[in-house]
Amino acid sequence: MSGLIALFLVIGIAFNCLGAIALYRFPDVYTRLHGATKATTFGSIFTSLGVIAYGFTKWAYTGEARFCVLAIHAIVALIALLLTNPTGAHAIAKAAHRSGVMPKRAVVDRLAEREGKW
Amino acid sequence: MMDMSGWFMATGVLLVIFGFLAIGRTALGPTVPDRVVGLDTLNTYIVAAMIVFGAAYDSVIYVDIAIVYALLSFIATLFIARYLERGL
Amino acid sequence: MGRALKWVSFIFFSLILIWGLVNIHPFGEPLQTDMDEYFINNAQKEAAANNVVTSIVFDYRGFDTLGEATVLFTAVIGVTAVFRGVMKK
Amino acid sequence: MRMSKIVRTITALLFWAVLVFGFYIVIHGHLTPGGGFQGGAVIASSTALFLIAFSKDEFLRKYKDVFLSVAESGGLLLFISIAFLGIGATFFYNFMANSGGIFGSPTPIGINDGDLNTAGTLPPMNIAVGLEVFGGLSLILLFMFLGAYLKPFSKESEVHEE
Amino acid sequence: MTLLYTGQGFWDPIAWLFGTAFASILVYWIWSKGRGDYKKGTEQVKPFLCGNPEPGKSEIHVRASNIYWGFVEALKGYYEPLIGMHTGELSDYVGWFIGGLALLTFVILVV
Amino acid sequence: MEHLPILVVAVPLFVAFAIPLIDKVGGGRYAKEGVTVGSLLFSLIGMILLLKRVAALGPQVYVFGAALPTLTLPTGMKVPIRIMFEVDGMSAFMALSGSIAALAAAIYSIAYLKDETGKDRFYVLFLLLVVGMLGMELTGDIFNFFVFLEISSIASAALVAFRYYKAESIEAAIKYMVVGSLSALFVLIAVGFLYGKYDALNFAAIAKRMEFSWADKIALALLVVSLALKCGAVPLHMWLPDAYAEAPASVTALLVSVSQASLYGLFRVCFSLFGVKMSTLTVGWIVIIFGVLSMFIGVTMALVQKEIKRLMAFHAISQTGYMLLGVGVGLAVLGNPFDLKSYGLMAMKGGIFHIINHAMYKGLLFLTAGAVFYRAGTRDLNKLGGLAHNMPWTTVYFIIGAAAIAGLPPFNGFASKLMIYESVYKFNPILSIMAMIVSVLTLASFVKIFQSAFLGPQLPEYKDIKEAPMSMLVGMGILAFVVVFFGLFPELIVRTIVDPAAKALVDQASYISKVMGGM
Amino acid sequence: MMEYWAHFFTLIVLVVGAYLAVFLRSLIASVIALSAMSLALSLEFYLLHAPDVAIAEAGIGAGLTTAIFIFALRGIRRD
Amino acid sequence: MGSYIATMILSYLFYLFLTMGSGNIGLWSSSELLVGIPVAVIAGLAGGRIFGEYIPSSLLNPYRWCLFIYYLFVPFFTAMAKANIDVAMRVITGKINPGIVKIKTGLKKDMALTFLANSITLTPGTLSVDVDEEENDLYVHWIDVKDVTPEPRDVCGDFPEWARRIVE
Amino acid sequence: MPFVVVGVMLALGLYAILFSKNLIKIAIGLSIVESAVNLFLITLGYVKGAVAPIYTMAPAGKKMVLPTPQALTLTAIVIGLATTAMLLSLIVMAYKHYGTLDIRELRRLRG
Repeated sequence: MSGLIALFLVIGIAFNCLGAIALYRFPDVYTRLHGATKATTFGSIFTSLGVIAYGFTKWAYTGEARFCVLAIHAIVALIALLLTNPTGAHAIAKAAHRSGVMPKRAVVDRLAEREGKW
Repeated sequence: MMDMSGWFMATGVLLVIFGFLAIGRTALGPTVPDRVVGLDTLNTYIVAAMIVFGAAYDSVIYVDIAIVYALLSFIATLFIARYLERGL
Repeated sequence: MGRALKWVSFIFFSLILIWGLVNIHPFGEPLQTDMDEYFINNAQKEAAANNVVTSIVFDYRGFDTLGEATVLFTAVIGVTAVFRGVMKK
Repeated sequence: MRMSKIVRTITALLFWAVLVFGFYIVIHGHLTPGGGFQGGAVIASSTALFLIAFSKDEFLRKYKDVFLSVAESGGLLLFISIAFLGIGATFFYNFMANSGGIFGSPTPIGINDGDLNTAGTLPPMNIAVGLEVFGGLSLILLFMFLGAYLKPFSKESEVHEE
Repeated sequence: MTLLYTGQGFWDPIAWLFGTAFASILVYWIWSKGRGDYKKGTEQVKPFLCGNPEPGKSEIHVRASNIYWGFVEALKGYYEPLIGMHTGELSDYVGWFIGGLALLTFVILVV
Repeated sequence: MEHLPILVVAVPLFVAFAIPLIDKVGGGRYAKEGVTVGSLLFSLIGMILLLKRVAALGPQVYVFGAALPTLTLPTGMKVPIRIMFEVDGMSAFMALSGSIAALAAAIYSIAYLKDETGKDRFYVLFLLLVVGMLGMELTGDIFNFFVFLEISSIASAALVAFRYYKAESIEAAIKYMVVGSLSALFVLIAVGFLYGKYDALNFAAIAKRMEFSWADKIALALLVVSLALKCGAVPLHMWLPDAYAEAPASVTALLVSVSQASLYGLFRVCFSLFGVKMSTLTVGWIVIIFGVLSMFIGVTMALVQKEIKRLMAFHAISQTGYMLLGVGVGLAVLGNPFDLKSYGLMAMKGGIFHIINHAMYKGLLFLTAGAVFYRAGTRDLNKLGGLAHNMPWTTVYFIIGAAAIAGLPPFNGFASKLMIYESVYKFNPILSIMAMIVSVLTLASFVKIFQSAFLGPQLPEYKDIKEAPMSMLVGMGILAFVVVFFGLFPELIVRTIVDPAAKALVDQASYISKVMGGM
Repeated sequence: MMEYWAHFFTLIVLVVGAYLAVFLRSLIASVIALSAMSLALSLEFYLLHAPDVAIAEAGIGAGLTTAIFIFALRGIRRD
Repeated sequence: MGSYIATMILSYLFYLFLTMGSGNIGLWSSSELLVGIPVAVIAGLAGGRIFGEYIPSSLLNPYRWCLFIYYLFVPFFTAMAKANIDVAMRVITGKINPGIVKIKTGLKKDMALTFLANSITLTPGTLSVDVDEEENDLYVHWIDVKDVTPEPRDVCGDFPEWARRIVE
Repeated sequence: MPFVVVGVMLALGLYAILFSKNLIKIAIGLSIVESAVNLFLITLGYVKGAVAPIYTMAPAGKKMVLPTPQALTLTAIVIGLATTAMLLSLIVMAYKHYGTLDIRELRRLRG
């Protein structure tokens, strides 16, 4: 079991690391948001899964209620993260576009066409 | 039996280091939305780190903070986004 | 007040403060802990609360909390007093 | 003006959850981290969420400022009244702890799982403070939001008496 | 009741009041010994300024900024830096605070 | 009876919380004014009773949340763990002076604010300001002191900005707010230093454990400078004229007392918290230098002012200098029992007597300035003139106040100043002579106000203004009565309230032993 | 030892946030940096085992302070 | 009315979920169960209206929940994994060809649209930027534009289909 | 180590208050100073290898950190929020009056 948890953690770390690198590698806001949102959410899912698995396993082994609570609360936090993260990304992307930050190297921008900015 | 706290701790530390990288984007970001992206990424990292540290410290109740945090940082992001899109 | 004087006093004061803060006691090893040990040992018995911090906030130092709530109340009344023109429609 | 549809839907989905979580923090103040202030801040954040995702008219339809003001004053009055009730011994005396009634059962010494029905006056005080903080912070948000749209004062009023 | 010892001396307002009242009576007595042929409602009440017309009421009222003009003018070397100190700038207010803190912390730490 | 210390504070607080509800429910036309004045009257009477109790039984402690109000130490512990009010002669004295000023100002504001909107908020903030002031003066816990300092600071900033439609009020409030919160934060840092070293928050407990090492020195410096800023000592006084001049007059009259609460905090820190363990001569001289600078610069700046309230505000700085001087001399000789006995105590008595005198007559003067502003519509001395024709009562009150502040016999200012002159002369003659010069300059500048606002021919634009309304006259009348009474019976006042206050300040040992048991 | 590094990097984030909040030109960027600082401060409270304070800081410092700063910025916008 | 009751029940369930493991009536203690009721009522009253406004009642069907959970764990998760590997490749190679395209979703309900938008934000190469409030069309930032006027299927696979099946 | 950070943050905040010309920057500086003070108080109560002073489901056999600073900091945080809110509303109002937030222009009260 601990191997599985360790695997979860390692995967989570890898993807989180990817998100951090993506922030530096990409040229403009939208592409950075791609990297940041996807990679960090995915990575956080895995790290949280590690914690959840840890909690449930310990609960199964020791029978102490607190490990169950740990897993439950981690699930709640994970759900909150899953709901808020893409929405936040959407809000930022929309705000960026409205505030006049245009995507770099874009081949097409339908939104700007609609707003007459292209 | 299984003592994973070292693993969790290491994961948390790495997450905080990524958070440091994310705030670098806040520092560099040529435009304001870039900085907000940095902030948002930092939020995610810190929430993940809080969950992981809760397991590392073996303290159940600490995970509550991560929930509060996930919800409220979202609100802060929304505020900044609404300000930027000139809707406020 | 000249800019140079401001700079000198700022740097001087910051250095004194940092020196004082660094030397206060080693990180993580408080010098005296008798009051806090009383709280940790007796809060469950006297206030019947598991959370020692809450039992301090609302029981042992409850009056501070009243003052704190009053500060918030003051700020709210102050903000509404300063912006009292906005509701007059 | 409102934010985009997606944000509004997520707000509708999260609103009650934030509220319940705030209540959870308030009520479990004596067991888990949290308490009146933190929970009140979380509940006030839910109003902030509403205010930011929807327009201020919708907000004012939902929360009258009279309601918020009453919540604030009422919470504080409740708080100070609970403190006054202890004046048989002293102000702020925890007269309900270990008395056996509501919130009156004793806590086992040492590490335990926590029981909601303990801690005497602390849970009522938490609730009172939570109410106050919710009302107060919401009022601050509302008034600063409305105040931001104030027209600048005319030049005549700026003339200094010379 | 009223006799206040102030280190060396003492101070008694009631006695002082009696003394003042006595002095006033004395002054009034001396004043009442003067000539009594002053008549109201005649030319006598009007001021006589070498035959010039009497200035208007608002002209003889001395404005506040003129009072002590000479005093301020004489102490110009003192007043100019002093008024210059009160810039009304917020960062200067804080600057004096920090300056005072720095100086006093140093003094208290050293002495 | 033993619950008096808390009732004095908690009843106005309760009323303050209830006023928004009373306003929402409706109530009578003067409901909020009525409950405000009623609670302040309650608190004044309570203060007098408390003073009598302190005089009879020595310092009173009130422990919050303990089984008994006097149970300072839990069983088997050497430190107090709960917050407590500790009322000795000095605290009771300060709180009495504050509550008289608050009552007069509250009565005054009934008519003064007739045309303003948002009166319910005004009375709430007013009561909160009073609560903050009383709390600062009665508390025996250093963190609680900080909390009340913050209450009074935020409430007074909000009250300064109460006339939000005037740009200057907002500006003054911002300046006060920034400077005040910064200094409060430094007080908090000092609390942190003391807590980290001694693990106690009670004044007496810290004083008992005091070692006066470097951390304590830093804490002392932070506390002294921050509180000196809050009470407006030169060169940290700049916020004070702005705030005093722009606040509504009744608030200004109270702000004088609130600043004195910070002054009280300064004295409490120097005498009771550090006491003889610190180098009293150094700190005493620091306080004296603050005092002399305040006296001199305050009065010289006042001479050139053109606005009536700003001029009086600079006088407030200058008079604060007297108190600092008097008590500072006492502090400087604290370690020397012979000097203390021969002149130090007398200087302290003078300084402390001056506190209550100043609260009364400066409150009165600000109220008269407010009355002038209320009727004439301007505070500019260049425009005013000849008001004595229309406002005889205000003029009389102004004369009483001006004579008292200038130290003319037989008013109360003279008595306290005489005590300061004579005892300070023994300590250092130059200081005494400077104090006298300042007194002369004070008289000069009040002659200026009197001449340009009240004397002179009736100006055409002020032809048909009336006397101030009734409640304003009553408010001013209370303070004028107190000024005259204190002037006529100085010995009574000194013997009954000032002497215990000075003794309480000096007597650190009994302050500590009341909380910590025998020493 | 691990804990030391956790503290270390959190504090670095804290200081960087404070530095940016002070030195960035644009006010909205300063507010963003202040928010980031508040977040890092909350994590530091968490690491110092003060969960009560961490919740308060997360709720009040990060959420509501940002909100009122944003309102203030809206109030001072020149249009 | 129905939305208020639904919100209350959801609040109660959420509260119970949070306080799981507190006692011995099942997993809960009696006081928790009791206190949950007023909490749920208040939260329901406060949040019921907007909840009913934005969340369609069709979501009350438990079959849809099962579908949702299946969706979450199988198609969504695989798409997400793919997305991340895709991002990883792009981070390493730096090869991008971005643009903002418009896709017609044809969805009616706000909830479905939100569902779709959040899904495509988390899945390969796409990020929802804006939404047309009347037409329910999405403007999507596509990191690898293959076609300037794409079909929804090209951009986001069969997610619109899933959204329709689950929500509408 | 956090003590150093407290000092640095205090210095940064003071720098913002002393040398910046914009009132919002001053408010931000005040906010930073206040955060530094909160961190200072919490750091005072930290004990190495201890856990939070909450008995609910705590790990067994550990020391607990000192609870009093946490209670104090809780108070200080709320006070800080109140201060910031009050200050910011005053700043907004000042902008409505003056049309600028430069402290060099907000000085009608001087001398």
